[in-house]
Amino acid sequence: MRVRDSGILLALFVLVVALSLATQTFLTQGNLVNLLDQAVIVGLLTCGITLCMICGVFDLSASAVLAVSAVVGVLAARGGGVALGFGAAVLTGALLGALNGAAVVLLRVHSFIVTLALSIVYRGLALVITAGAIVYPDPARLTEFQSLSWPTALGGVTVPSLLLLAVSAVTSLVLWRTTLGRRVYAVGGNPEAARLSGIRVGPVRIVVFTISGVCAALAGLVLAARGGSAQASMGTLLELSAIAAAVIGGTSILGGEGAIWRGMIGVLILTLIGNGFNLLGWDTTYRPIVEGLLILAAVGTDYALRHREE
Amino acid sequence: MRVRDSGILLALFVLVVALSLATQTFLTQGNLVNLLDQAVIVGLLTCGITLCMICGVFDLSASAVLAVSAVVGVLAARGGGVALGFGAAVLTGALLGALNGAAVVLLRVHSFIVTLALSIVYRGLALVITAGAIVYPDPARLTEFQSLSWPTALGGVTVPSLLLLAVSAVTSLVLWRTTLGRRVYAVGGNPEAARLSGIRVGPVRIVVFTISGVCAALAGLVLAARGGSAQASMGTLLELSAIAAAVIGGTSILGGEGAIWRGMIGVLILTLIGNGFNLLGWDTTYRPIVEGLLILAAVGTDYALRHREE
Amino acid sequence: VNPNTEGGPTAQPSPKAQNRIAFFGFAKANSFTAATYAGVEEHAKSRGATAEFFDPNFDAQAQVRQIQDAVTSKRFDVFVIQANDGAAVVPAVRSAVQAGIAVVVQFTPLGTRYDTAEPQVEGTITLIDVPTANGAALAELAVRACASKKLDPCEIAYLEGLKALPLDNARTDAAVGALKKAGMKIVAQVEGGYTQDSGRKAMQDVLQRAPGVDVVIGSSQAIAGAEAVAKGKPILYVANGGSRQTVTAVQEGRWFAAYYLPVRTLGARAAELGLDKAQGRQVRPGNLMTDVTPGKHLGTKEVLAGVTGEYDE
Amino acid sequence: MTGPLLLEGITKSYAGTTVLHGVDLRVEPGRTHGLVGENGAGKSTLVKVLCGVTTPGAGRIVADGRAMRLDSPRAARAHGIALVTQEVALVPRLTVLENVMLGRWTHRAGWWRPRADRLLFDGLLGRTGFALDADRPVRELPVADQQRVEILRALASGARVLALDEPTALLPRTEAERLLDLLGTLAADGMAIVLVSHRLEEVLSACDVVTVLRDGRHVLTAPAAEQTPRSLVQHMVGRPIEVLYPEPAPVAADAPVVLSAAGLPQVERLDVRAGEIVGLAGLTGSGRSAVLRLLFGADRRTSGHVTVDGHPVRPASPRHAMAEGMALVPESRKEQGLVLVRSLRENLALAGLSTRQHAGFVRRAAEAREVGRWLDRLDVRAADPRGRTAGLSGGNQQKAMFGKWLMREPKVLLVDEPTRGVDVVVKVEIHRLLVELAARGVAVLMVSSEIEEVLGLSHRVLVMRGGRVAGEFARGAEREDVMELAFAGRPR
Ligand SMILES: Nc1ncnc2c1ncn2[C@@H]1O[C@H](COP(=O)(O)OP(=O)(O)OP(=O)(O)O)[C@@H](O)[C@H]1O
Ligand SMILES: Nc1ncnc2c1ncn2[C@@H]1O[C@H](COP(=O)(O)OP(=O)(O)OP(=O)(O)O)[C@@H](O)[C@H]1O
Ligand SMILES: [Mg+2]
Ligand SMILES: [Mg+2]
Repeated sequence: MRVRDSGILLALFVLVVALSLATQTFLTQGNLVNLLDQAVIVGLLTCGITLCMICGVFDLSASAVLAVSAVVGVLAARGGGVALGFGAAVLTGALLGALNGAAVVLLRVHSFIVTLALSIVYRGLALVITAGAIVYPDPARLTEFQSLSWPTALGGVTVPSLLLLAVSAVTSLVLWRTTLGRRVYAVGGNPEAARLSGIRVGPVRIVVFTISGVCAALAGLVLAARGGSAQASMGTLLELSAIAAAVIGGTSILGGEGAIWRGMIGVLILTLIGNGFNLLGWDTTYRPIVEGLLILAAVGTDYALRHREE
Repeated sequence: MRVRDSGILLALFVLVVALSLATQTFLTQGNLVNLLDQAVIVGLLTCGITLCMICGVFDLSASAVLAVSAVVGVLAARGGGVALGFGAAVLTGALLGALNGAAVVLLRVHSFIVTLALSIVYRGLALVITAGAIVYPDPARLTEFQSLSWPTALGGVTVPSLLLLAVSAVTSLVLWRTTLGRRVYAVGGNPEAARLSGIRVGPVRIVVFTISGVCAALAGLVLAARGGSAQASMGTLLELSAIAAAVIGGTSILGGEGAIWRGMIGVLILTLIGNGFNLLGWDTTYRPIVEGLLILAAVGTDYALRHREE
Repeated sequence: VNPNTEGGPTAQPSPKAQNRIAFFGFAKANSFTAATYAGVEEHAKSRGATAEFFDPNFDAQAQVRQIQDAVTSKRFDVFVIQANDGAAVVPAVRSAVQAGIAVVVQFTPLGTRYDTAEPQVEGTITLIDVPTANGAALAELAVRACASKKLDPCEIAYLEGLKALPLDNARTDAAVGALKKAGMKIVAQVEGGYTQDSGRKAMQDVLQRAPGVDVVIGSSQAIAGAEAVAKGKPILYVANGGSRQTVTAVQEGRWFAAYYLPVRTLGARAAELGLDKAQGRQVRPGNLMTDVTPGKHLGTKEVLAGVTGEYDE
Repeated sequence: MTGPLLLEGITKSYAGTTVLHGVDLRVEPGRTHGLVGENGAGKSTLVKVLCGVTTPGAGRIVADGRAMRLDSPRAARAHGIALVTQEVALVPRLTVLENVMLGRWTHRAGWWRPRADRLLFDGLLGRTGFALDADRPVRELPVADQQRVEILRALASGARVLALDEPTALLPRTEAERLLDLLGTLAADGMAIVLVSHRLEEVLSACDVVTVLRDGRHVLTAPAAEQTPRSLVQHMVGRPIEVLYPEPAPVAADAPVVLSAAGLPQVERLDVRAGEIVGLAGLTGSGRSAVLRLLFGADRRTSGHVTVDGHPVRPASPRHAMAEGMALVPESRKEQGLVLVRSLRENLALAGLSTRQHAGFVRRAAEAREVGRWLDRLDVRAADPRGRTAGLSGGNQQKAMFGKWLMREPKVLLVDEPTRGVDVVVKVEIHRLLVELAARGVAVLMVSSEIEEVLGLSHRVLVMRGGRVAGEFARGAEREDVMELAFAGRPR
């Protein structure tokens, strides 16, 4: 990573310094732990969605997959124990993700519309499974189920926060260090050149959608564990925040370029803006205006720095 | 338009025939008038958004512009009469649209994120203007204000429906018959080639955003006239439906390709699916599933037909 | 052509063999709505009528279309409407009234005023919870909470619904106004939303800013999220909503009080009003939800003794 | 503007590297000015400055004694300066007609008048002798036709100064000659022309004046009549260099047939033996690229049979062809060859990822070593092999494509336009490379629009016409005979 690539880090840094100076509470351990915890859901989705965007596809179904997975996870936990529930949720996410990928590859329609249509289908599926009601794990197992959302001995950092760190580390590793990662970048950068280099473009796309599905399922589990329940309308539209986070970080929506860490910076910036407003006690009526302008400033700075000399 | 381009028309046709056979109410004048009236809001937004997409940019702020324009329109109508209100709304839409365009051009960040950030700002603006409350026109002028949403003598077809017809005709004409339209296609198809040919890419983008802003303002006026009031949360996320409609019709999200009529077909298909479900009295629980699958089928057919020979 | 001036109902209500109810809820995936519908359906069945759920999934425009289409399809005699956007559905509701359908406005006001239960569209019947009254009641409960522990000053955090919704803002203004009038100290006023996750985030930030907060008011979902964050703190919670979980929390003393409404019963009551009107009986046009089980809405532990909530959350 | 156009002290840097150091150029009406230099010498950058595509860091452009502000192509157009870029810059989905008229549609008060445009277009076709279908989307055209569209567009703009950046790189000799004749006519009418080309003979015959750039510096400006290809090369490279085609080693009589195809739509039977270079000649659109793509599985093969060393090659995808030892260096670097947003290293490694991995992880050290070796061997010049490939000059990109495939040590090498847009030095290197590969037993099948290249390097030449192989020549065939076969049945 070159210095001029890090305009977005600068933006984050400025925000952190500003908040540290403006409030006494920002730099407390409690607040930092909270911040991390607040970033988890969108953060997990952003990992998967960044991967998809680098590969040149959109996953607009992430939050719907989240809902279905969470619902399935809770129901399975009721039937066969918490471990089974977690497993079933992740499996559901992977399956729906793979289905997304297969539909994009087979229909050859742009992923934008395919995943949008499928997201409608998945939400409908969640509705049918739950019959519109909220589903809970077995009360006897509720505590065990909810343990996924607890703080750990590591200074109170929560399990979801650790999960996000792990997922972002793994996906980063996949992108930077594995042949799959190389394929993802190549397919996103120039699918025809990738194909002519012997890369199976379709399967690579299916894999990234599957990973995105798994990330969504994990986010769903965290949400379900926090609330102790799941329902069809969970997490609606979170994929938009995730895409915004990825783009704010500097991942190109044209594919072939980007990184997980960029998405994480984007998520942090979004979380910080909300946190700052609440800590400062400013009138929240003005929050959207400030939030939007800060996002613009952040991406503007990043762009200007990265393209200064071109 | 070549025959193989019209896969989406086929999809629409199938849907119409199926609904005519399955219900007695579908082909009644009342229902058709309603259908058209229902298509208006998304339809108006789709006109502007199609133009933007052809030009290679996204307008994710359309529904926020709608809200601000409607609010400004209502307030201006209160102060200085209905005509002034309508004028103020359209002007607001044009201004905000131009602002979108200017921000995209100047920041040189992808329009996706710029307009997303600005949409947050605009919603915030609407919130600040209205102080979070509903705003109404002067009761004495309410009837006049609402006349924008009435049926006309033309078989009960409503004013908004005629407005949509007019706007789609005008935007189609602009695209097909003017040099501006040619520029829009050129800029969307390959901005670098357009620039090398002496086309001012920036101004063309600003113009399409402005048109999209005006379309959004008109949609906002129709919504405000129907409800007799305006508020900051009006029409949330309608731009997603509009983008979906444009893409379903066959406008490419990569730019340089598409047509207004395609977007209108997309809007009709979306409206028909909902209408069909309501008329048939099917259990709406299954509606999202069927709706998603129908969209997939429509775009899949369209794609398969258009690319059969390649 | 002004459709509003075309006189009253064009069709007169006629007693039919079987009355049919169309229920337009917020969203099927919303347990509050689902419980309301269960009440509607139950009552319909008891009177030999049928009920059908139209699911707009929180989309205000989709709901408008559904109401229009239901009018067109001529399949219904009664509409029970929970409006996602009270202003937007007005024209569609008007056409329903003109088509002779008995329209019952349920829970949220239909129209633009949030401080009255009087029907804002002529010919409709309301059975609603007036938002400003709701806000005032929440404030009242908070004041009682402070008094219960003799807290003075009493630090109150108000978790708003959604800042973008005028209805929520009307409620917030009423609540905050009443709290201020009662001399309470509001230490935080943030958007808490209607999910546990949003409530959780809001509460985390509230605690950073005002660690000594005594009373927290918010939607029952937001309070559930808030409670999980503030584990172990002696905070008095006032929840807006009367789900099974909420009622239990109040009964167990975890939460101080809830604004309780018997949701399912209210669904049944709406169906009753609608069917009565459709069958030509005289019906009072403006009805308050809080009058159905008088006094219960100020749901402290004593008041809610023996009550079970009527929906899950 | 009536007098000469002067570029004075033009300096330009990209990301800290200076690519033009105070270059002067004098462009005169009525003359054709040749601009030559190695890949990366700065030719394109210089013409881009002239045409307002990029703004120089220092220096100015003067006409009629006044400095002009050329900060956009639009401004340059307003001064009557037009450019045909090196990489085709067209709007792929628009038709030929619209691309030609791009930005200067005939209109009345903003209303487009397509009929008037068509008349203008037909007039241009008449002037140039190009045969193009006005209504076809340009993305369906072969690259050479796309280049023609670019030329027409520049002409349509009515420019008085016309810069062409390698306009003939993709045109077969005959058509290139016709274009050069046209340029001569335009110059005679008073137009000022700047021609960038790697074909030195062409530059010398068509131009009045030649300027040589080396490493971003002006080296020489002299009347073309005083120069020879040899002298130009010496100025370009700074040392004398041999520009003759290397003689391919004779194929052993018993050399085995490596690539064998039968029953393809284009050719009944095609055999390439180990060590043999077979050239495919033909006109644009005669279907040469299609043969290579079919053999490689880039297009799905529905009939026929292909074997490598006797093993059948499944027709479905490039993967199967690669597994049997085939490699394809495609004709378009930008569209088919390289992932321009990724680094040089990633691009070279792309076709052989699975050979340098451990449990799915890239063996980065091995990769860096191997890629480094090939970069050295092919003399690919890049500031940083981890930088974007897009920033490299054309010649270096071309060599990178070769590197990608040679790293796999293929048995069969299919090459499409191997020296498209590369300078003389690289060209000679690539020729040597092909001959050397053949000498080591690789079977080479080569497509080139440069007939000399085909004749000079191949053991055998197949001539294609109208999508089919029309005949075959042994080494030593006359250029005229080959051309005659390629053109047979078409007016020449
Ligand atoms: N956009 C860019 N960003 C960074 N470097 C660039 C860019 N464009 C050109 N360069 C560099 O500038 C130098 C000159 O490039 P230029 O394209 O002018 O060479 P050229 O003489 O036209 O070469 P060729 O014969 O290959 O076309 C090269 O080293 C190239 O890598
Ligand atoms: N993408 C495409 N769509 C439609 N037609 C095409 C396409 N690509 C090639 N063709 C046509 O197929 C025929 C064979 O093209 P091919 O590229 O094989 O010819 P070529 O001899 O290699 O020409 P070139 O000089 O352009 O490389 C030509 O008539 C061409 O116009
Ligand atoms: Mg060049
Ligand atoms: Mg070719």
